[in-house]
Amino acid sequence: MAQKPPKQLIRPYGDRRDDGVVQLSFTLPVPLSEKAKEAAAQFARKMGFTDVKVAAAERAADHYTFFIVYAHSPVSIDYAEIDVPEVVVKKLGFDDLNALIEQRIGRRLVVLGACTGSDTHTVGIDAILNMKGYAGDYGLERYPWFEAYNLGSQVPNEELIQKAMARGADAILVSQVVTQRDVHKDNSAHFIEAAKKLGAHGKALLLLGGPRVDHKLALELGFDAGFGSGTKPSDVANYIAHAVLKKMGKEPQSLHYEGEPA
Amino acid sequence: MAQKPPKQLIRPYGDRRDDGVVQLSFTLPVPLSEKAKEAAAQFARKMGFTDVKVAAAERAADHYTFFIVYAHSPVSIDYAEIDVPEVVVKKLGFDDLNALIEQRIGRRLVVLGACTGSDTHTVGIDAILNMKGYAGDYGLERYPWFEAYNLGSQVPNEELIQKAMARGADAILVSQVVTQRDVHKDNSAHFIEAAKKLGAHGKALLLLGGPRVDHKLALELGFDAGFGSGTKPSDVANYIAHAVLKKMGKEPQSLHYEGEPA
Amino acid sequence: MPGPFITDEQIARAREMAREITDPIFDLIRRNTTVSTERTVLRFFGISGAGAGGVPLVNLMVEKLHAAGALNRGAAYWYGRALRMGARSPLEAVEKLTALPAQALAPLPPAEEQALREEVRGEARAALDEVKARIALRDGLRKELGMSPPPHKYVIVATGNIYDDVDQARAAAQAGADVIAVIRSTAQSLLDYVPHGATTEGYGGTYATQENFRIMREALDDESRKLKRYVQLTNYSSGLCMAEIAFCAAAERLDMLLNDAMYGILFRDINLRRTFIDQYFSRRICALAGIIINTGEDNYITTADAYEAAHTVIASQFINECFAKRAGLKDWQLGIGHSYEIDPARPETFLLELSQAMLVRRCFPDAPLKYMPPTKHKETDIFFSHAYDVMADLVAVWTRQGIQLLGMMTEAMHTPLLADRYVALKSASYIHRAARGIDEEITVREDGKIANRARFVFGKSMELLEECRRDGLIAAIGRGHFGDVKRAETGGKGLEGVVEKAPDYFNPFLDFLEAS
Amino acid sequence: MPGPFITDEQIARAREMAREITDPIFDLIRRNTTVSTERTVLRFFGISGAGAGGVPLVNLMVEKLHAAGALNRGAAYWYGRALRMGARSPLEAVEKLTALPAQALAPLPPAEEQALREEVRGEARAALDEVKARIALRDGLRKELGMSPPPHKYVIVATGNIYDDVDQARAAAQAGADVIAVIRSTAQSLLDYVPHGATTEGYGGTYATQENFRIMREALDDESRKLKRYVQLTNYSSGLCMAEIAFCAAAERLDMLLNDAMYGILFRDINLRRTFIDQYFSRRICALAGIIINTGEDNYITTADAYEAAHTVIASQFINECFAKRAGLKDWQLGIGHSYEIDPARPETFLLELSQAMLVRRCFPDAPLKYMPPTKHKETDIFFSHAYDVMADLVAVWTRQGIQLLGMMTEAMHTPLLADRYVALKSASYIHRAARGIDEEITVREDGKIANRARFVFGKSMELLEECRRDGLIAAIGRGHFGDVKRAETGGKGLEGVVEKAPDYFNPFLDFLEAS
Ligand code: B12
Ligand code: B12
Ligand SMILES: Cc1ncc(COP(=O)(O)O)c(C=O)c1O
Ligand SMILES: Cc1ncc(COP(=O)(O)O)c(C=O)c1O
Repeated sequence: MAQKPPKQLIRPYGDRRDDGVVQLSFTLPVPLSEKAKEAAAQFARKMGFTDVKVAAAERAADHYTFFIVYAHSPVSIDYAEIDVPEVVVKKLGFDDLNALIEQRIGRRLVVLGACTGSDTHTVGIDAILNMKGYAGDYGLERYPWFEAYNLGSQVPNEELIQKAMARGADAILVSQVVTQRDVHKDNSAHFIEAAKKLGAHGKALLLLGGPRVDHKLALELGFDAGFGSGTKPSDVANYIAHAVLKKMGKEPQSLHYEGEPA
Repeated sequence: MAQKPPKQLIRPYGDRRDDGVVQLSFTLPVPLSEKAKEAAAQFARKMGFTDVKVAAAERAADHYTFFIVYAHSPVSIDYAEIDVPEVVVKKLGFDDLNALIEQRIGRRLVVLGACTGSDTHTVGIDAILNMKGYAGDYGLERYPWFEAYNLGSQVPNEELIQKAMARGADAILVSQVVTQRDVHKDNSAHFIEAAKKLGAHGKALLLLGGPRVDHKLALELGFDAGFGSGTKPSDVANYIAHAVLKKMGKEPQSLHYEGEPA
Repeated sequence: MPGPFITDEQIARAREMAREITDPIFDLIRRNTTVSTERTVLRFFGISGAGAGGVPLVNLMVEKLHAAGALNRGAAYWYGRALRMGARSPLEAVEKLTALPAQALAPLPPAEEQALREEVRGEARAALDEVKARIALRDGLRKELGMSPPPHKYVIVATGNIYDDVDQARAAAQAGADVIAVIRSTAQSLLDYVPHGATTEGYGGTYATQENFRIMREALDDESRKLKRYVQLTNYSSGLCMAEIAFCAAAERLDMLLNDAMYGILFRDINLRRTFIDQYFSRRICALAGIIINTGEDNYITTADAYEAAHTVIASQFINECFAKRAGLKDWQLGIGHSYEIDPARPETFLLELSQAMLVRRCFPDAPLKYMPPTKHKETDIFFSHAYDVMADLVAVWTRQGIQLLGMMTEAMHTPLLADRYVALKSASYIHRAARGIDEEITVREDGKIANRARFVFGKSMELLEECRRDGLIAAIGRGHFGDVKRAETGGKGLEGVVEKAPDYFNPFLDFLEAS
Repeated sequence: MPGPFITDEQIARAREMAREITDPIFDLIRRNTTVSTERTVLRFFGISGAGAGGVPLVNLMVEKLHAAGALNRGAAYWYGRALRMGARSPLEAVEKLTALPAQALAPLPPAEEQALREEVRGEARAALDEVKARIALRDGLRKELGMSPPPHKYVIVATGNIYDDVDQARAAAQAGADVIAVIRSTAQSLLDYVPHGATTEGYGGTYATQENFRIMREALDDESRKLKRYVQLTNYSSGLCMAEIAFCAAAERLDMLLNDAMYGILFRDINLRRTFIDQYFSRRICALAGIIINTGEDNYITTADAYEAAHTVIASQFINECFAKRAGLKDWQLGIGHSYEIDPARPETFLLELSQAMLVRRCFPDAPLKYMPPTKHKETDIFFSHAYDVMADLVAVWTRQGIQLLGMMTEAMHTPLLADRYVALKSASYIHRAARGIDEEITVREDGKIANRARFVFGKSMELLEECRRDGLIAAIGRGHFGDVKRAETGGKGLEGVVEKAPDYFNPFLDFLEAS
């Protein structure tokens, strides 16, 4: 950004500007009692909340108390400080994107995707790849300038990678929906290792997606991009086309476009 | 307390002991956007939460976004440190309490109560004073050894105090239910001033009650005791009897009893 | 479809009794006027300012006349005198009148009297036309933009500051609210005047002033256009200034008013006579202005037990309806109040609430009805309270409530946060969308618990009406039959503001409104 | 009361078709056995330990026989051989068998054969009695303590650690849960063995092992006594080890099992033949043990659209019922699955969901039914999701569901937190208490939207059944008619575990179970 924008301090709005009202709920592993309520209040204060009201203390079980707390937070955020990449290129629709690939890349882009590991959630990857698509937005199989293969779910990472290599895929799509105990992170890390071993890393674009996935997480894990809840197939198609063009040096790395993962 | 008890650190329990999971919700005065979500996450982190998941960002209005956040708190509380006065005397039931007053005080205790100021909420004070009582617990009017008067609601503080003085009341009961913009604190403060001016302060016991009242608040405001949600008439009756006995020097100040305001 | 449960004859009988019950009250009304009624007359003439210390001019004037024992002839008469004395503006009239020494108030020759009344009638007609013109604007915009289907989702704002209220009302409208209620400051109903101008400090609510009404309606007109959906505005015409608030509301194009024949008596300890007299003129104005009234029977079961006292709600509704009809209100203007208040710890409460709501619908088939959410048994457990409200949302759409005040998950704690309204609106929209039309899908067994409960409650309300008819409504109130609250005819606030009319009492507005 | 909507003849016709549809599958079942079926036989004989690397002994043994091409005579036969060779304990039998070199498995003289089978039958009878005895204990405790009225509130625990699960299961029971389901680790259904012992690491759930079952049931027995209310336990008998899990569940006194004739094929890509064969023996065991099965049709509408695919649920339910009945299960054991999954953005979804639930109730009047909450369209807005679940609670009590899995407000995010279960249980208890009996109060119009939708859905399910009858169930699955998932007869995992029975195939358990 050119020069620092003026401060724009914001705080939670409960019933009036900047009153800082926040609702919390949590469970403490103690039986319901006055002492438990005091512990809940102390906890909230220790987190920096002021004017703490322990609204409800519910006997969730013999040795667990569920609390609902309303409190005020002294914290404010400088909204002006938060910067998101400004969009340069508009997001391309179905036809325009196909045209772009046809004219600037000149060949069909090959993508393979699957829900890997022990995860059986196919609805997400299907939404991105299958003809039908998602929320009225066509899936990649429908794009004449994409050659898309959906291997389904419970696919071993190695199998997905090998099949992708065999077809000289431009992009490999991995879906991870089950995130308990960070199984998605473990499995994704394992995917990246395998991709390195099998030489797919750096060669094909590696995309990670799922309801608890975001771009930052994907990058940390070694993917090229990450896509979360509500992703549309066209977001993914746009990303792949632009990323390939950048790889080919036909688009500057600095180019930012609408719907770009961030 | 005699000597320091061993530490007993507790933290919020989400799905496993000490995972520190807390649910928050709050509204920020900005339009829904990726930037807004990032601001919500930053806010939670700035409050000291870790592993912040902005679960939902809802367009509450054009310029307000409502957030639901799940995050982890690193904070723990030493449950052993929290001390509540240990109960010495058991709480007395209707008959026993009347007997206690008869034998140890030997006269009927006079109490007057009202919902003062502009507050019209009578259900609370009625629950304490009227025959019928509350949750199956008789009201003070029903106690043969209490002489109770309920002046209703919207009663000017001065009027309540004067009537109480006229009857040589042992206790004056003030109910405050509306708490918006701390009107209950203002009105209570005004009550105490008036009580001082009219010489009731220090003479009669001054009790404050209401859903948002607690003992600490009442003490801060200059009352002798405070009673919150779910108070039973018998709690109040027990308090008054013991307090009078303490005043008479017939019970040690150190005596603690069940249901005592704390 | 609700019912039958009971026969049309039984319902007709209830209405008959209500009429007999209100007869004696109407004698009282006809014989007396009040300071606030007379202040309203002056407001009609355009006297709206405030003098030293913010005391409204109409109060200065009426106090003066009251003190001089001259109010019994009607403020309109003295206003006319002032005009005859050459006052060229309402303000001048005030000066002249307040200047008049008591004794100067001698009678005029008959011809003079005649002319005076004629002149004043002329002004009154003009004033009424002025109000009608404003109302026409409101109705025009309403027609132009249209409204979403009932139940109309009603939410309250209560910041105490009219400008914050505007902010929140717009937000609520954007989130789907159909009706905005600006809750009044807790003390206002006890004030014997209507505060003046825009206000920014109130407790538990914001002062109801004509200027605040104007500011809010203007903002909602603007928001309605943006949303292409007319958003209604309501306020409270209870307390010591029922008619004046009704006038302000009419002048500023409000859509509804909380207005109950007995609420002030029972829940604000306002004098009984004062209230009955005031409510009549206030409702005449609502009739003129096409304002939908909301009655307050829901309040009864916040003090009395909702299961035990269900019949008192029904009985009172018939009485309230009768007072309203006799003040010229039409069925479509009757937002008759009731609510979902039975202790959820009891069994079969959903059946009981359905029964009660269906019974009300059965008794008042053409009224919009105003449904209130659970409040008294709300818990500070916001998740439970939210689930509890959802059931009320379902009853509302099932029984085709015209107006539904949405329950707030934080009801047991504080006046609604912005987010609380959003949460309530989103869920209510879902429930309404999901269950709309269910009443046409389903019939209730005439021999089941729902029907039997309805018959039982109706039966008890008939008994109560019968008692009111026999011993008088005032006696029944004295026995605490409504809301467990006992009130005496001469107790409470504002009796001093009641004045017996002189034989030549003059109030052209009342004449016109009763004529039309 | 639900319906009629459709005629009894139409329903009878659906059952007829289901029978014809399952006939060819039963040929398949009769002709084949599977490695897991045979492992189950050995488990009955008391072989429960694990060898090196935690590989269960039954797997070692069956692998050996399978490799030797000898499994087609049935593990029971070889077990008998081991006994004849002097094995004095199941464990010795294992050693002897796994020691046998393939060629040594020559035939015996007829008399020997006879004696062998007699001896094994004797042991089998004893083994079955042993299981029956354990079940009697369970039923005794259930009778002694009693259960709360249906819908039984079903919640899941899924920590991955059986000891944490116990902690949470007790908490859930204390908060009012009637049924505890311990969700399995996400990968387990793909394992061709049942892990051994207590486990403390799992993903998205906890491994189903006999020891974990024992630990949890013991804890719940204890908790049930404290609460004076019997709390049921369920787990999942799907995947590659349907029958073995059913055995473990029977032995450890579980009350229910998720057990579906087709779920594994469709949602776990387990081989079609393998699944059909395994489900039969697993259900025979459930029949013996008085275990209530829960079928998985609810899953179809998490992949397919709930509005469009409603009829596939009904059709599949008839097929699942037929498979169950032919395996000896009684109506009271059929927790036939369905759910509240229509996109809440649509209009009239509550009417549609009521229609569907009533239709299921109409088709299966004597089955408990298992109702699933909204999941797919749950939002991360927990307040909305909670309201959404409340409507499912109402449908559940309205249509007298025997078992109701409670929706979780955090469904769209994570497996339930302890507090999520509490919130769900508290609200569901309220809804059940408030609306219980509503079905007897209300009749649904036969010419309304609810009835017409029910008739429409039933009509389409008849067409689908007709297609399955004509072209075969396998073809229909191949066309993706169920859950939009296409599967081929020879595709998926576990086909290698299917073995054609030899003419002298021996399985005394199957014989007894089919006989009883
Ligand atoms: C449908 C469903 C199922 C179905 C799956 C059917 C199928 N073939 O997919 C069935 C019923 C079989 C099922 C089973 C289980 N499920 Co499930 N299931 C769900 C449910 C209800 C909806 C998921 C869904 O379809 N969402 C709709 C799609 C379109 O959204 P999406 O997946 O987020 O995908 C979008 C984006 O994320 C993105 N995206 C996703 N992947 C990718 C990939 C790429 C490359 C890109 C670019 C984008 C992208 O694009 C999509 C479109 O916008 C969720 C709860 C919920 N409401 O979210 C639970 C849920 C996901 N399941 C869960 C669990 C635990 C299971 C089980 C493991 C439980 C058990 N042990 O029995 C089982 C076993 C399955 C397994 N081993 O994986 C948990 C996961 C908890 C967690 N966070 O770890 C959830 C959250 C429910 C819960 N609260 O407990 N489940
Ligand atoms: C019933 C009710 C009314 C009735 C009151 C009827 C009456 N005569 O009492 C009506 C409908 C008239 C009413 C009106 C209003 N109400 Co109101 N009302 C409630 C409601 C629904 C229940 C209160 C109640 O009766 N609780 C039951 C009693 C038994 O509980 P309690 O009061 O806490 O009393 C117990 C303890 O606190 C204690 N206690 C109480 N007083 C005392 C005194 C002593 C000495 C002792 C020892 C103990 C004690 O013992 C009691 C028994 O355990 C609450 C919402 C809720 N669910 O809490 C809103 C609520 C209190 N009302 C509210 C408001 C704002 C109003 C209005 C001002 C709104 C308006 N402007 O129109 C009006 C005007 C009233 C006024 N000026 O005060 C707000 C207050 C917000 C706030 N925190 O400031 C609430 C919380 C609703 C909301 N969420 O907005 N209300
Ligand atoms: C008819 C009516 N008027 C007025 C009010 C508000 O109370 P007040 O304006 O007296 O504070 C209520 C209660 O909500 C009511 O029902
Ligand atoms: C019949 C059935 N079996 C099993 C499961 C659980 O899946 P799995 O055990 O295969 O992980 C489900 C889904 O909840 C089901 O419906």
